[in-house]
Amino acid sequence: MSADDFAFNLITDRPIDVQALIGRVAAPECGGLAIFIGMVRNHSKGRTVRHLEYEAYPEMALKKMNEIALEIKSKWPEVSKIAMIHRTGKLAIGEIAVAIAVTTPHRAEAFTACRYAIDTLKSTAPIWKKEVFEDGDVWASAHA
Amino acid sequence: MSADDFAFNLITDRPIDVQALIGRVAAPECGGLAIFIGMVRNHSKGRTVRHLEYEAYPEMALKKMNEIALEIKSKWPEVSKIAMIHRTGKLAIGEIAVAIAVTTPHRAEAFTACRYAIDTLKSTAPIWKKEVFEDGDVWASAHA
Amino acid sequence: MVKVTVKFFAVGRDITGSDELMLELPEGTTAGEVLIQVKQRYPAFEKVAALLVAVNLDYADTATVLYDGDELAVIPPVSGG
Amino acid sequence: MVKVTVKFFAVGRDITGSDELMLELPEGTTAGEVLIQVKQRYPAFEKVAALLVAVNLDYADTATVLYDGDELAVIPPVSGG
Repeated sequence: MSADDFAFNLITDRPIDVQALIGRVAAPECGGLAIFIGMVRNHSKGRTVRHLEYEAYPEMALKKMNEIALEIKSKWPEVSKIAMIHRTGKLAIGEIAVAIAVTTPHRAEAFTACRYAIDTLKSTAPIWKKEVFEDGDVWASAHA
Repeated sequence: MSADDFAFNLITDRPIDVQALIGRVAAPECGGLAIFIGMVRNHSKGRTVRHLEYEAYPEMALKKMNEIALEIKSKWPEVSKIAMIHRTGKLAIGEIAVAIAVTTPHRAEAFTACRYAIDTLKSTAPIWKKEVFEDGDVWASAHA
Repeated sequence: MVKVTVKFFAVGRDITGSDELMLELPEGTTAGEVLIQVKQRYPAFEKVAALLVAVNLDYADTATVLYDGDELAVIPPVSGG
Repeated sequence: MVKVTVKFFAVGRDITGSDELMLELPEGTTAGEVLIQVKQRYPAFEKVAALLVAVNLDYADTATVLYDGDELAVIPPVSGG
């Protein structure tokens, strides 16, 4: 089985359109859709964030995302479709950095699989976030 | 505390706009947003669904939704904002019947609270679904 | 006497053929007594499992006493979402 | 000799000042040996905790032997999402 059969994954420097993401996973046989969206926060560890800059190793990040999709399909075969989009480049406060959508016939698995996808993406996908503060910047090293 | 302080709940006969829903809960201090979307499936208990008709006791449904929001805020004080929208009237396959969005500074609570919100809404809000099949219709009585 | 509005939804509205009816009841009448009256008037309700009652927008015990102007709703099993 | 591309990202790119470099290595050279060379050439890497290595788009053990045309990436702690 290829991830292409049920997964749509993307690394992009363009704004993430959640409605389009939903269109990628909507399936007539599926009633439950869980989405996680990670947005740029205005603070980090007590400091005021001006903006973020995301950088990816795009070929490998995409490969990881496809592996995560396959792993999810094998853990929760009920999952119908999954889409993961991560943005790169400069992001303002409130912009969407990552969005993950999972459809299943029943909702329990949608939540569980979506949670697993974001947790695994954050800990394994080669993507980095530079936090730009008023008085300097730093590559974040934790994936809280 | 009033639910109005952090919750936006709505019963509407108009299509649900997920992007607008996100706008209702986005908060600069919040990085994690979990969304659940319930869509109309093309089958139910083995029968082909032509469309659905949702009916609500709107004043009470809205009161329940506000109570759910307050309950969530007391169980998970980290929750920043919550929005719940349920649609009524005739819905085609693939249309959104319900959408719930929860923002929190960290993602674990967003998933848990969102899951709690949809489970509680489905079991307590006075809203009913009529399943219209090729050869008749029935008021659904299970809330699976 | 107290005047109470009784509201019907979904399968309940199909059974009664109307959204609501007005009842004049002796003082002290309970929600449960209204439910019994409704079931007597519309026997098809017996086929609806787990009928609940709400009084003034909250689920209510059948022992709830009704007052003038109250709104009682007959709540068939919900199926939202 | 084998030719290997070494890629740098994020703090690694800041340290080296470049996206990638080409290395010619004796046959049998491992990913770990390249990492040691990189750290010798750019001592600032010593301050980066938990550096990982990927070979041809997969995380790789430091014992992984490199072949001609391989792409090795130095992966600082990730922070996506």
